[in-house]
Amino acid sequence: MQFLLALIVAGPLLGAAAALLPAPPGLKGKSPQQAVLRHGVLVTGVILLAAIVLALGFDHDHPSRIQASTDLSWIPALDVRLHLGVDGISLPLIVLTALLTFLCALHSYFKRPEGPAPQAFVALILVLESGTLATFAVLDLLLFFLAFEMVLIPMYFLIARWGGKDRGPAAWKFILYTLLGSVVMLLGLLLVGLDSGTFDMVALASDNGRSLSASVQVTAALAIGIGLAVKTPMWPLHTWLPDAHTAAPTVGSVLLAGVLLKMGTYGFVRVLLPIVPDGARTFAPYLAAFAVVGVLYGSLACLALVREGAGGDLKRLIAYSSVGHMGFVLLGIASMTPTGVNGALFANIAHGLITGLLFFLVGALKDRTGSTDLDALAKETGAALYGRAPRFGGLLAFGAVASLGLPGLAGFWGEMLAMFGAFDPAAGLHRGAFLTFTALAAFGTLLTAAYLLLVVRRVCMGAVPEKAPEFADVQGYEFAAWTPLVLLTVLAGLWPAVLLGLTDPAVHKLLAGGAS
Amino acid sequence: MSLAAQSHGFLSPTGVEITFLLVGLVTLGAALVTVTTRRLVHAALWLVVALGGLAVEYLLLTAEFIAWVQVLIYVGSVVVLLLFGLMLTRAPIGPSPDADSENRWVGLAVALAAAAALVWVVVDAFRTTYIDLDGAAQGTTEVTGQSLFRGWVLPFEALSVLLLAALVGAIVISRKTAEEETGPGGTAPVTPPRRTGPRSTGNGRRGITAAASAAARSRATTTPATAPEGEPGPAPETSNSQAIDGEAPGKGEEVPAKGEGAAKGGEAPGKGGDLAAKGEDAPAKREDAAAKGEDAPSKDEEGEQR
Amino acid sequence: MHLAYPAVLSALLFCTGLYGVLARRNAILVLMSVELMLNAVNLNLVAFDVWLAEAAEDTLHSGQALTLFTIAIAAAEIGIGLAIVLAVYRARGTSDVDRLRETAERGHPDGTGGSGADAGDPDGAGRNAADRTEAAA
Amino acid sequence: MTTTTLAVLVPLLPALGALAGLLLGRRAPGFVRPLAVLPTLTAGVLAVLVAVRQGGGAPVDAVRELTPTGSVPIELALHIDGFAALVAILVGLVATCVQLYSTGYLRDDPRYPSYAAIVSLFTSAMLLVVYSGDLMVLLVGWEIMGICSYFLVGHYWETPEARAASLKAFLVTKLGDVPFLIGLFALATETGSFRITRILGAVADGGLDHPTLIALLLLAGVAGKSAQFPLHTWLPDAMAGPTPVSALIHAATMVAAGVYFIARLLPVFTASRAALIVLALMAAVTMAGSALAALAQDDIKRVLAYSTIGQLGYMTGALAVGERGAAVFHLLAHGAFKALLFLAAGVIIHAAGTNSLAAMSRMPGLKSRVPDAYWTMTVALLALAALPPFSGFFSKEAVLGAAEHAATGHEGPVPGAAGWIVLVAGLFTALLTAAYATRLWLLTFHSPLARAAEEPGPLAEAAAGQEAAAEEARAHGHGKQPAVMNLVLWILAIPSLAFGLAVGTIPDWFDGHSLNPTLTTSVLGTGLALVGGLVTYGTWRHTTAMALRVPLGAVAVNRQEGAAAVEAEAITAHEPAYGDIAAAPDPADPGRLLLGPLHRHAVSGFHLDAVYSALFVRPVQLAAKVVRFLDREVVESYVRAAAVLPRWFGAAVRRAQTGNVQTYLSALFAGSAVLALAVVVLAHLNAGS
Repeated sequence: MQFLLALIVAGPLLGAAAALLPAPPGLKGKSPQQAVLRHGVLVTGVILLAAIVLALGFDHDHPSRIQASTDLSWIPALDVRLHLGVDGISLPLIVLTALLTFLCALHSYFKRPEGPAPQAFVALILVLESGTLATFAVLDLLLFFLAFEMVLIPMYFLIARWGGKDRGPAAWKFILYTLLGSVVMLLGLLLVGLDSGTFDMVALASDNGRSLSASVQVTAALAIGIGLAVKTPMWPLHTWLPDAHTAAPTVGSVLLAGVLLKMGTYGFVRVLLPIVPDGARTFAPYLAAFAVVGVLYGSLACLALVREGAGGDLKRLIAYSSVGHMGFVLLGIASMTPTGVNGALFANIAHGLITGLLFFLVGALKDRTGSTDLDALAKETGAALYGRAPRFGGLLAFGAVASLGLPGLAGFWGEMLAMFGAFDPAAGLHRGAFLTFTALAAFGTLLTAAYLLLVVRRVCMGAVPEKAPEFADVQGYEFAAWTPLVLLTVLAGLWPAVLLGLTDPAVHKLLAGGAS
Repeated sequence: MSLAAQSHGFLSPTGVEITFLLVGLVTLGAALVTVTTRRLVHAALWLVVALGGLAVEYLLLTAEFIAWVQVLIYVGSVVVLLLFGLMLTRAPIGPSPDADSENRWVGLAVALAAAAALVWVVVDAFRTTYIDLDGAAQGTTEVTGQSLFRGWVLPFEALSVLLLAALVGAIVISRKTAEEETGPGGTAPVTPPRRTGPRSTGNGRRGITAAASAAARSRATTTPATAPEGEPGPAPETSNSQAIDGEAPGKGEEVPAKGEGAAKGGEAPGKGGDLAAKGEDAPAKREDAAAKGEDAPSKDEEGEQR
Repeated sequence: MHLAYPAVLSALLFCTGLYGVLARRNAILVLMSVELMLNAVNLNLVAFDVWLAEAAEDTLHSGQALTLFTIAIAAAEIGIGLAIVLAVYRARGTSDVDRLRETAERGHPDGTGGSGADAGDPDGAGRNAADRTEAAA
Repeated sequence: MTTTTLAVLVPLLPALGALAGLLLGRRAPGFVRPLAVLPTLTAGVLAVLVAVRQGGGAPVDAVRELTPTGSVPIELALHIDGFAALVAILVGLVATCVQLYSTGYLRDDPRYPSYAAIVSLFTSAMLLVVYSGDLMVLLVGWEIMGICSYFLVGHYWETPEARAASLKAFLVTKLGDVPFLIGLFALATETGSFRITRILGAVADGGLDHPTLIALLLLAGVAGKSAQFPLHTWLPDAMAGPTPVSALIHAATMVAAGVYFIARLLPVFTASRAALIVLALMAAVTMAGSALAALAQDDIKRVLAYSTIGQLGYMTGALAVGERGAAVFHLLAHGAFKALLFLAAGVIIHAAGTNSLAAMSRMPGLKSRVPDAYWTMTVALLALAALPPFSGFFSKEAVLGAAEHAATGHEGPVPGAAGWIVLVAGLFTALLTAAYATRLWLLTFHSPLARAAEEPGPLAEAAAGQEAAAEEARAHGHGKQPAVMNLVLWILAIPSLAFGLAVGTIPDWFDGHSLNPTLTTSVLGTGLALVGGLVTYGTWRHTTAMALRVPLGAVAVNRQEGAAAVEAEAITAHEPAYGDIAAAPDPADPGRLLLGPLHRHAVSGFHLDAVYSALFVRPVQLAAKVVRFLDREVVESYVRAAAVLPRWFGAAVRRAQTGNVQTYLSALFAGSAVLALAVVVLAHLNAGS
C-alpha cells in the first residue's frame, strides 16, 4: 500500500519525463504525436488503476486512520518530512483526480488538441496530475505548499499555449492571482510550522491548535484562508476563474474545474479547520457570508450571461456556476460541523464529476460548432439539440439537471448537507447569521436551477430548422470519456454512503481534534 | 584621565585654547567664504587662508612637522593646482551669478543636520577630556621622523608608488589617446566625405576628443618649443588657447552639438597628424604636465565606443 | 587644551566642506570643498593623536602618520581630479556639475504614456511599456 | 414474499422499466411499449396486494441506513399505513391507464421511448414518496417528480408554450421546495431524525418548539407542489404538455403528493392552531379563485386544470379541519374522475382538432363522433359536480361534513374559524363547480348548429355543411380513436361511478372516523350544485343563439395525424387564433355572461402571473444586470488596479533619477546623517534605560 501511494504520486512525474523522450523503437505507433498521446493514456491509466487498487485495499472500517503512509525525513533542519498518507478525506479526491486525468488523456488521444507539440501537452498534463495527487496525498505543510504551487506552472502553459481567444492575458492573470494567494498562504503555513515547531499535519491536527496562541491562530487562519480562498475561488477573489476557463482548452477546463478547485477546499478541511480551529472559528461567519454571496453572485452572473442577446459564452457561464457551487462547499466548511464538512467534501467530488462532464460537453459543442457563444448557438427559438443530436441533448440535460442539485444525483447531497450543517452550526457560531445564510443559499439553489434550465431551453429545445447545419451526435470515444462520469454521478446520488461512509469518521476525528 | 584635566575647568581656558579658538574662527570664516563666495578665484584664495589657519592650529597642537607639510603641500601645490584648474577651464574672473546650483538649500540642510549631529556627539563624548600640551612636544619633526621610520615605512613606500601612479594617470588623462592616431577602424583615408555628412554623436565626440588632444598637444608644444611634426592641422591656437568653442566659428562648419563643444571640421586633418604626434608625448616629463587635461585613452575610448 | 575645541572645529569645517560639495555648481569649487573636508579630518587626526600620545603613551603616532598620508593622497587626488575636470570641460564645454546629466533617464517613456495603456490587461500594459523602453534606448 | 419485499418492489419496478426504456429506446423499439406498460401494471397489482396484506392494520415498517451524515442519519425506510396503501393503488391504477392510453395517444411520435421512460420514472418517484418513511428519501422522490414533470411538460419542445411552461412549472415548484427543505431541516434538528415514525412520536410526547414556523415552511413546499393558492400559477400553463401527462401528473398523482404529505404529518400541523387557520384560508382562497377562473377558460384542459386546483383546495380544506381521512378519500375519488376527464379531453381534442370550447360549441355532432368520450365524460362531470350517486358526492360531502363538524366546535385542536371558512368556501365552490362542469358539458357536446339543422334558413345550410364535412371525415376512417384509448376511459369510469359505495369500508384503512355524508351538508351541497347547473343551463340557452351569428374557431387541418401532433398544433394555434392562450372572444360563452365584469380577470387567473413577474422575475433580472456590471467594473477593476499601481510607483521612482550627481550626494549624506543620529539616539536610550 505504501509503495502504491508513492507510485501514484511520483508515477506521473516519471511519465512526464518519459513523454519528452522520443518514443522507444518498439512503440513508434502511427506518428510521434499519436505515440506520445498513447503514452499519456497509458500512464494515466496505470495511475488510475493504482488509485482504484489503493481504494479497494483501503481499510474501510477505519477511514479516519492515516493509511499507506510513508514518512521519510527530507529537510532535517526545518523538520520537513516526506510524509505521504491517505485517509477517508483524501482517498475520494485522489481517485477523482486519477479518473479525470485519465479521461482527459483518453479524450485528447482521440481528439488531438490543436496547438503546439503534443509531447509538451502530455508532459504538462502528467506533471499537473502528479502535483494534484501530491497535494491530496501529502501530510506535511511545506510539501503541501510545494504541491499546491507545482500545479500552477503546467496549468499556465496549458492555457497560454493551447488555449482559445486572448489566452495570454487570461493565463497571466490566472498564475499571478493564484501565486499571490499562495504566497500569503506560505506565510501562514510558516507561521504555524515555526510557531508550533513541526510541519507535520497529523501531529498538528491531533494537537488541534492547543500549542498555538490565539493571535497566532487568527493570523495564520487569515493568511492560509486567503491563499486557499483565491484557489477555491471565494467570491471577491474569483475574477481569474471565468477568464481562465474561457481561454482554457477543453482538457484544461476539465482539470481546472474538476481538480484544481478542490485543492483549495481540501486545504480548508485538512489544514485550516483542524490545525487552527480558533482562528477558523473567528473567520467562519465571514467565510460563510462570502460563500453565500458567492452562491448568489455566481448564479446571478450566469443569469445575466444566459439572457437573450447578452452575448454570453457557455464556458464562462459554467465557470461562474463553479463559483456558485464552490460557495456551497465553503458554506459547509464555514459551519464547522461534521455534517457541513461532510457536505463540503461530498460537494467537492460531485462538482468535480458534474462540472467535468459539463466542460467535456461544452468542449465537444465547441469542436462541432466552432464557438460556445450562446447567441450564435441558439438563434431565436433555440439550438434544438434534442432534435438534431438527441443523445448529446440528453447528456447536456442530464449534466444541467445534475448540476442544479437534483436529489437522486450527486449534486444534491453535497449542497443539502452543507446547508444542513449551516442550519445548525458549531457551538460559538452566531446561529441567526447562519440561518440567514442557509436561507440565502437555499434561494441560490433556485437561481441555479433557473439559469441551468434556461441553458437547456436555449441549447436543447427550440424549433428544428430545416436547413440546420449537420450536428454530429455523440461519438464512440466521447461516450467512453463521459459515461464513467455519468455513472458515478448517478451512483453517488443514489448511494451517498459510498463517499460519506469514508469521510464521516475522518471528519469527526479532524473536528474533534484527534480525540475520537 | 590625567591630573591636568581636573584642574582645567571648561570655563577657564588657557592661553593656547584662546589662540586656538581665535585661529579656529578665522579658519572657519575663511572656509565659509570659500564655500559661499561668487568669485571663483576669491574662493581659491580664501581656501589658502583657511589652510594656513589650519597649519597654525597644527602648530598650536605641537604638530610642527605636519604644519609645515600642510603649508608646503596644501597651500603650495594643491591651491596652485586649483588656480590652474580654474584658469584652464576658463572660469569667469568676475562674480559668476550661478556659482551655487539649485541644490544649495538641500545641501545647506544636510550640512547643518550633519554639523549638529557631529557637534552634539563630539561634545557629548569628549566633554571632559583634555590634551596635555605641556609635556614633550609630540609633533616635532624628530619625533615624527622616528615614528615614521620605525612603524610606517612600508605604508609610505606604498604611498610613493601611489603618487607615481597618480602622476602617470594625470598625464595619460590629459594626452591624446594612441587609438586616435589610427582613427576609427582604419577609415582614416575616407575621412573627408564623413566630414560634411551629419555626424552621429559618437563620431562627433571622437572628433572633439581628437581636437581636444590636438589643442592640448599644441599647448604642450608651447613650452618645450618642439613643433609637433606632421601637425598640418589648422590649429591656430595661441599658447593660452581660449575655450575650444572660441575656435568653432572659424573652422568647424558643422553645427556644434548642443553643449558638446564644437565638433570641429579640423578633426579630419587633425586625424592625419595623430600618427606623428603619438610618439612624442610619452617620454616628455613635464613638472606640471600632470595637470594638463589629457584624455585617459582607456576611459574615454570606452565612452566613445558605448 | 580641551579636546572638544579641535573636534568641534573639525566637525564644523567638515560640514562647511560638505555644504560646498553639495551646493557648488563649478566642479573645481567642489574639489576645493573636498579639500576642506579632508583638512577637517586631518585636524581631527592630529588632535586625537596628540591627545592619545600623552593619554595612552602611544609612541606610534598613527594619527600624525595618517595625516601625512592623507595630505599626500589629497595632493594626488587633486591632480587627478583637475585632470578629469579639464577633460570633462574640453569634452562638454562646461564643468558645471548640474549640467552634466548623461546618467539621467532618457525621457520618461513609461511615466507619461504608461498609465494610459489599455486597461484591459495588466500583462498587455506591462508588455507595451517594455517594448517602448527598448525602442527608446 | 414478505410484505416488505413486495413494498420495495412497487417503486423499484417502474424505475427499472424506465432505465430499460431509456437504454433500449433506440435499439429495440419493439420492446418499448411492453417495457412501458408492464412494470407499472405489476407495480399496481403489487400495491393492491400490499394494501390487502396491510388491511388498515399496523403500518408496515422497514429500515435500512442509507448514509451517515454527521448528525441526523438518512435511512431507507418504509412506512406503509392505510393511507399509503390506498394512494399507492390509485397511483398504480392511474399510471397504468395513462401508459396504456399513451401507447395509443403517442403512437407515431418519434420521442415515445424517452416519454414512456420518463413517465415510468415519474411513477416510481411518486410510489417512493407514497411508501417512504424517511423525509429525505421522500424529498428525493418529491424532486424527481418535479424534474419528470419538467421534462414531460416540455415534451412538445418545438412549441414556445411548452418551453415556457416546463421552465415555469419546475421553477415555481422549486420556489416552494426551498422553504420545504428548510422546514425539513428544522423538523429534523428538533426531533433528531428524518423518520416519520420518530417525528410523530416526538410530536406526540415532547411536541415541537416552534411548530407554526415548521408548519408554514412545509406548507410553502406543499403549496408549490399541490398548486395551492400562492404557487398555483404553473398548473394551468402546464397544460401545454401532452394530455396523458396532464392526466397522470397534473390531476391524480404529483399534485396530490402535497396533500398526501400533510396527511402523513398531520400531527405536526395540528400542533399549531395558526397553521391550521392559514391552511384553511389558503384552501378557501384556492377553491373560490380557481372555480371562478375555471368558469372563464376557453381551453378545455385549462378548465380542468383550474378544476383540479379547486378540488385540491377541498382536500387541503379537509386537512385544515384536521380530518385527513376525508382529504385522502376525496383525493382518491378525485384522482380517478379527474384522470378520466383529462383522458376524455384528449380524445375530444383529437376528434375536434381544437382545444377551444368556443370552436367546439360551433361543431355539431361531436357527441356522435366520440360516443365513448361523451358518456364517460358525462359520468366524470357528474362526479365532479358531486351529484349523489357518483363518487364525487361522497368524498366532497365527507369533506364538508368534517368542516361542519369542526365548525360547530367539536374537533379538539382545530379552531372553529377554520371549520367555518372551509365550510362556506366549500359550499360556494360546490355551486361554481357544478356551473363550470355544466358549461363544459354543454359547450363541448351540445352545439346549437345541430338543432338549427332541423329548422330551415341560412343557418341550416351552414349546419348541414358542417355535418357533411364531419360525415365525410368519418367516412375515410379519420378521428377513429384507437380502441385502447376508449378502453382506458371505461376502466376509469368505473371508480368514478362506484367508488362512492366504498364510503363505508374506507375508514378501516384510515383513522376510523366515519366518512358518511351528514344530512345537512349533503342537502346543502347537492342543492347548490343543482342550482349552479340549472343557472348555467339557463344562461347557455339564452346565449347559444348568438353562436350561430358569430362564426369563430380555428381547427387543426390535418387531423389524420396522431393525437399528440394534433394536440401540439391545437395548443400553438390557440393564441394566434383567439389572441390569448386562455380566453376566446366568444359572446356565446355562458361563462362570460355569468361572470360579467369578473370575466376579464378570471381568465388570466386574476393577474397573478403579472404579480409574480413583477415580484420575482424582474428583480432577479435586474440583480443579474447589476452583478454583471459589478463583476466587470468593480471586482475586475481592483485586479487591474493591482497591476496599474506598481507601474505608477515605478514611474514615480523613475522620475527621481534626475542625473544631477549632487542630488544623489545630498540624499546619500542625509541618509547617513539620519542613520548616525538614529544609532546615537538608540545607543543613548539603551545606555540610559
